[in-house]
Amino acid sequence: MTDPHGHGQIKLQYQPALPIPNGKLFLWLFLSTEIMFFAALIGVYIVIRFGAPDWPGPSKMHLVELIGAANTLVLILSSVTVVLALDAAQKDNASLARLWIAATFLLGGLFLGIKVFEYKSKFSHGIYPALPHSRMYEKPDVYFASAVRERLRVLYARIDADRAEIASKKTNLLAGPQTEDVQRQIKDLDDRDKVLADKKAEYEQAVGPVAGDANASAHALMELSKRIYPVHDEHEKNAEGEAEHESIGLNDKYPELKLPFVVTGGNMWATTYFTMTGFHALHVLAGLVAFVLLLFKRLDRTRAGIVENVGLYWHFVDLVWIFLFPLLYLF
Amino acid sequence: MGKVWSLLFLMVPVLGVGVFLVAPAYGHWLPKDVSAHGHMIDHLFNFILWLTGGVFVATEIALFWFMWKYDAKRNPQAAKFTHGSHNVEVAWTLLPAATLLFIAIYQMNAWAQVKIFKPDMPATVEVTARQFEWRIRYPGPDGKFDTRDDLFTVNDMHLPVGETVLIDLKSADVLHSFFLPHMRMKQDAVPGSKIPMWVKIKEEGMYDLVCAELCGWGHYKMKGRVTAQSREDFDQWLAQLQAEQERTQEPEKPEE
Amino acid sequence: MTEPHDTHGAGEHAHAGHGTTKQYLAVCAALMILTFVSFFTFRLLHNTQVQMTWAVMMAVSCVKALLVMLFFMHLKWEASWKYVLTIPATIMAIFLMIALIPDIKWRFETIAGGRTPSEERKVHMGYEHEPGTPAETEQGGGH
Amino acid sequence: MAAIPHAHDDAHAHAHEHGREMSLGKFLTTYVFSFDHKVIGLQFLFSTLIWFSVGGLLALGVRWQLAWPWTKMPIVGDLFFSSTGGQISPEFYTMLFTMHASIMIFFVIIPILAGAFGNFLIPLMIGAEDMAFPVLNMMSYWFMWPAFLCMIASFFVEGGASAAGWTGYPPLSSVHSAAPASHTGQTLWVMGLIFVGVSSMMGSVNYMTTIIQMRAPGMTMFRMPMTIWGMFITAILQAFALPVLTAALFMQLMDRTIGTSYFIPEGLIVNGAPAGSGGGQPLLWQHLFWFYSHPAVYIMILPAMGMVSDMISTFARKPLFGYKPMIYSIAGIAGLGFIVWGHHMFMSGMSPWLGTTFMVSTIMIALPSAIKVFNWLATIWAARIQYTTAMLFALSFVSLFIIGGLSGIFMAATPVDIFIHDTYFIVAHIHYVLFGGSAMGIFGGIYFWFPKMFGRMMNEFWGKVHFFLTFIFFNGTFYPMHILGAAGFPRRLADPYHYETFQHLLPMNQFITVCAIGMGASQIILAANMIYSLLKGPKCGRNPWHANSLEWTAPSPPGHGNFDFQPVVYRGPYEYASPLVDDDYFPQTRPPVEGEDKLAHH
Ligand code: HEA
Ligand code: HEA
Ligand code: CUA
Ligand SMILES: [Cu+2]
Repeated sequence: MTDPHGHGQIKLQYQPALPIPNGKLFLWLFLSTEIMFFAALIGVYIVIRFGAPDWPGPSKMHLVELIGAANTLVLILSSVTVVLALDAAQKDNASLARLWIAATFLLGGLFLGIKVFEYKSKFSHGIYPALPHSRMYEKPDVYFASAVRERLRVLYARIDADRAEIASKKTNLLAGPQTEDVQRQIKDLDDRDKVLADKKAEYEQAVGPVAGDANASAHALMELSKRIYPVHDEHEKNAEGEAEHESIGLNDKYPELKLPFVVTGGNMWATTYFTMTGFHALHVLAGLVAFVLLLFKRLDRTRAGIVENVGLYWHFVDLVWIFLFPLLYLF
Repeated sequence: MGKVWSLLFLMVPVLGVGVFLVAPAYGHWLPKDVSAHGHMIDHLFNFILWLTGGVFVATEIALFWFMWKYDAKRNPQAAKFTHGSHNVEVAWTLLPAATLLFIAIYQMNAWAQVKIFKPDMPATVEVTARQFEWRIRYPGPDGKFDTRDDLFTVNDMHLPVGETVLIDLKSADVLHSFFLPHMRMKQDAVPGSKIPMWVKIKEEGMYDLVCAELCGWGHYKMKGRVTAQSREDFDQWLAQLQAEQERTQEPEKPEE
Repeated sequence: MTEPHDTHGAGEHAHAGHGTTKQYLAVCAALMILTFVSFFTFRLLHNTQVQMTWAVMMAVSCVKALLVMLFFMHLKWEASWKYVLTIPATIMAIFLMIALIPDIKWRFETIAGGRTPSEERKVHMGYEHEPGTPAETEQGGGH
Repeated sequence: MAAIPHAHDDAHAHAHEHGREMSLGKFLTTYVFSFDHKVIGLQFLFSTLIWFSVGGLLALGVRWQLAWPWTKMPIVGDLFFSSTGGQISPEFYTMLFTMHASIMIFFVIIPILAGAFGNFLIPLMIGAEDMAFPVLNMMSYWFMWPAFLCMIASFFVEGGASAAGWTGYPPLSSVHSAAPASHTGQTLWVMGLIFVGVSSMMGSVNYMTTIIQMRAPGMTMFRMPMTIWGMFITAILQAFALPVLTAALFMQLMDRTIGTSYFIPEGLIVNGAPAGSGGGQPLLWQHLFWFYSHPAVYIMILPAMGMVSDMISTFARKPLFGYKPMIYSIAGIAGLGFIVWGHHMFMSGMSPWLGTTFMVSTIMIALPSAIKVFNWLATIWAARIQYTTAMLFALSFVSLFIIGGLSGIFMAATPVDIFIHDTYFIVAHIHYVLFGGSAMGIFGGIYFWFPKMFGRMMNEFWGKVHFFLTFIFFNGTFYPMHILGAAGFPRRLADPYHYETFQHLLPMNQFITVCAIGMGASQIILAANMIYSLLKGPKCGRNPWHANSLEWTAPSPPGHGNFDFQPVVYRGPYEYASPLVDDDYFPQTRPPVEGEDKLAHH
């Protein structure tokens, strides 16, 4: 059943319109559909982004342009290696072709690795594609305030629990015989207790009373949000140079706080960023799978067609990134 | 059998036209138009009806006639061997093209009057659609929204006749559509947007306000009512509303 | 997509030509340089002339895309079928994006409740005048 | 070219051998997981016909409610709605028409045209042994199954199936609290459509490759039958439009599952609960949806137009009038079809300036349709019409498509659309083009190609009864809806009689419902005829209709590999009544006769 010609019928002759193998034609048609898919994603991004009353700049979202640029270079290199692999395959140099494919695979893997690193750094700042995980709020409103309160409650409760545990340990120790060792332990506990107490005081001091106040004024909430995550003023930046306003927010100062923060437009930023790079990354992944399959084959002249098709696909993935990079990192 | 089939096909234009002739007589037709701009829409409707009606009858009769005449059973001679005619193709391309272009241009003004040329005036009333009711807000005596004397009603909208009113349409949750059949008005309410509409009502009366965009299970019962009344009655009604609202003392938010 | 048996059909028509390794490397270098052009336009101009950087970066990206297609995807050496298979998709894609744009402006004209664009943002986007009606200042679509 | 030998390797007998000793494995590979385009086509055909009856029965539910609102449904009432005393609840009504339309469009018309007829006919009509990528082809059918399962499952999950209309407009469709009843149902709907989309993508790219590369020698592009042209252009439409819908569906899926807000603007309080983080735009979905779904309505009509052209020319025993203009107008419809989607959004709150632009393009799209209608009419002019069932359905396509198309002009006129948008005028339009057009074409196609599919004729008498009843009841059901629309009767309302304005329209709705039930019942004749003919119908030869195109030179049913000789094509598919030959038909494969090059038109 696998061989359509295996049943003894005659092999029919055809009159193809285009001087290319079916596989290659298929691939180009497939790429047309892919172009439309990404056009839709990018179109949506454009509408949402430019239709948004506010949109955070890349730096606000911990997006490092240099990393993006580096990733662009990685993909460009991988495009070259694929082309060289095809060249080698067409020259019937199977081992060289395999080498280049392996190189492409590694570069693709490197790209994904960098992507994972970037994603991680977003996650660690509480930036997720969508609400349930994301700690980002659109405006310093009551929802934001109550989220901060809730987060502080959890934090304080944890500290209080730790302190309570220390206290109970201490009572236990006090109840027993007071050897020197025990004395030392008690002192130890006291120290730890003090550290915790100080920490809590420090937090309370840093976050301020606003967070605890359910009826805090809009202005106070704005101040709070600025304290947690200072707003860079882009115009100011230009005038004074880079270093001036590296004012550090509470989340950066105390990474363990993980307080909710406010970035207007930030959630849509994250949604579009993760969707577009995510779908692109899926395409990279599919390409990597194809390369692995190729690595198991002898890439001589007879397989040059396959290498070419996979290569075309890979270049397309590169093409998409060529547009995503400026749109996401530099706009 | 050819005759039977062609007659069956003849029934389409005959009954088709017949239905359109009879229906208005039984009141199954466009509801009475009470707006100043409605006549433009009705005129266009009728114009297109006549035009397409002509095309409809002509093509369907041609279909019938060819079916009747060129039945193989009654028509022993061979069919005419032709692959087409360049001139005929050109003719029946250009003719409809001209007609269609005319229709397209002919209607532009009406659309612009109803949807584009917004009158320069403050909003008379603001309508916020929500599942499944119409929240209506008047600016109150000071003529401004978002002040303490705003007047609220639900599903009961009053408008003065004989003058242009501007309605701001908003939605609090999903899409709805503000449909006034008698005033030939329809506009979707889009959450996040405030869309202006304007109308001049000609006749006093009570009219249905229909929600014409699927908005959930209760879509069918999202019914409002528009009372068109003279300016005096309208002002009086507003005053009454205000009095009532002051009595209940909580002017803001008649919340759920 | 690359089952072995689909290599028949139009078959082994040799490809009209390819680039040399040197060419590929040159293209690669060009692409890298262009990437840095984008990068530095951003660094140097982004805060003063946003629209301008957008235009530059999009132009650069188009050039890069063209280079990739012409050389890496071998379109430079292919027969005229390349036009049939690439131009429609490109036109459609650009058309789709362009067709969505009018809504952006309209959205600013009808925006209600919640947020209105900040002053800075408006300058940024090229909206000099206040959109919408006077009633725009309300907060949160009160009802 | 003529030198190619007609190798008569008998694939015919071969096919019969298959039938005898049939192990389970063989059964599976032949009839279930088959790579053969004909088997796949028939799989599509039977699956979609079953869905057709499901979709139709849902429509009857809709009709019941509109004629006798809030009364107990006969027969099925106690079965399905015992909780409401056998009557349809408003939630359920919303679900009924949503699923009715979704099923009819995504599970019936599109897959039956592209999947069933496209698969079966494309290789046969262009002289290929199979599709270019048989495995992909098989997958395109089997990718329908996850979609089928999603749809079936959605009826049984808590709260029932999707209830946001077949257009699935957000925020209603993407905010859970907006439609608490269809919680999982809507998600399943989205996933189902994604699967259908993947399936269609696979099909369309395959069809394009096959048509471009695998035509028999001599089968130039301008010798392809209109059916193939319809399929080809449809495949192109799919390839460009579907990815956009897929992207939009993914976004709605994310809105529903992980909590993004692509289509949810800020500050929504739906049903007392805040919805999403906001920042999205509801109109964006409409743009993306209609960017696909307007071309999709042409995806649903172009193949039918092609099939109808073939049937009309065959049974008029006359060449198709204006073959090339017909092709150009299909291409024109397809091209223009991409720039008119905004006509569904005239009232949506999109920029009214844009409305004007879309109005002009929409009106102009009537032009290529007009050319097609006139050419069909000219084809039966001075013809010798044979009134077979297939021909009757084909002619009814012309008759009814004219009505459906002309009602489109009303709606394309923006000012008129202000009044008739979302009224039954639209519902009338939908069904005239989709049932009167596409479905009538499909019925005709079934009668026309049934002999090729199964090697047996269908019963003509019962076929004509089926046609007669369907035609009458169809018009009885949907023609009065124009009047309802003119009276402003809104669509998608569980109880329009709530409004005084529409109360007088109840009797007309009852008439419509009676006709709809009649129409549904008439389809039983089709089902019975198909089943009976499949088993007992008279055997037919290769070319029962004396038609010209290539599929009629293959055995009926064609064996594996389709042709038992190398087809070579010498002329176009519509050489009926040619003065050069004695027969009134002149198949594409018959070697040239003297003087033909002088007479040649193309
Ligand atoms: C097969 C499906 C199909 C087809 C072919 C068409 C064809 C057309 N459609 Fe239709 N349409 C739908 C399926 C289809 N439609 C569906 C499903 C919806 C509803 C979706 C929903 O909301 O649920 C819809 C909705 C719809 C709307 C939106 C209405 C609204 O919601 O307010 C509009 C508006 O312009 C429209 C217009 C047209 C036009 C102008 C054509 C033209 O292509 C028709 C052209 C044909 C002719 C005009 C007839 C033949 C020509 C002549 C005989 C020549 C002479 C004619 C003249 C000179 C006028 N359609
Ligand atoms: C191809 C598309 C298609 C088809 C064929 C139909 C067929 C029918 N439709 Fe459909 N309809 C739509 C597409 C279609 N519809 C769309 C897109 C909408 C818009 C939905 C929305 O608003 O979201 C709609 C909406 C719609 C409404 C409006 C609902 C509302 O707005 O409230 C109504 C109301 O009367 C209706 C009725 C019918 C009826 C009575 C049929 C009848 O023709 C059905 C008759 C058929 C049967 C009853 C099947 C019987 C079959 C058998 C008994 C077995 C036969 C078996 C074999 C052949 C194997 N439809
Ligand atoms: Cu509100 Cu429908
Ligand atoms: Cu449309």
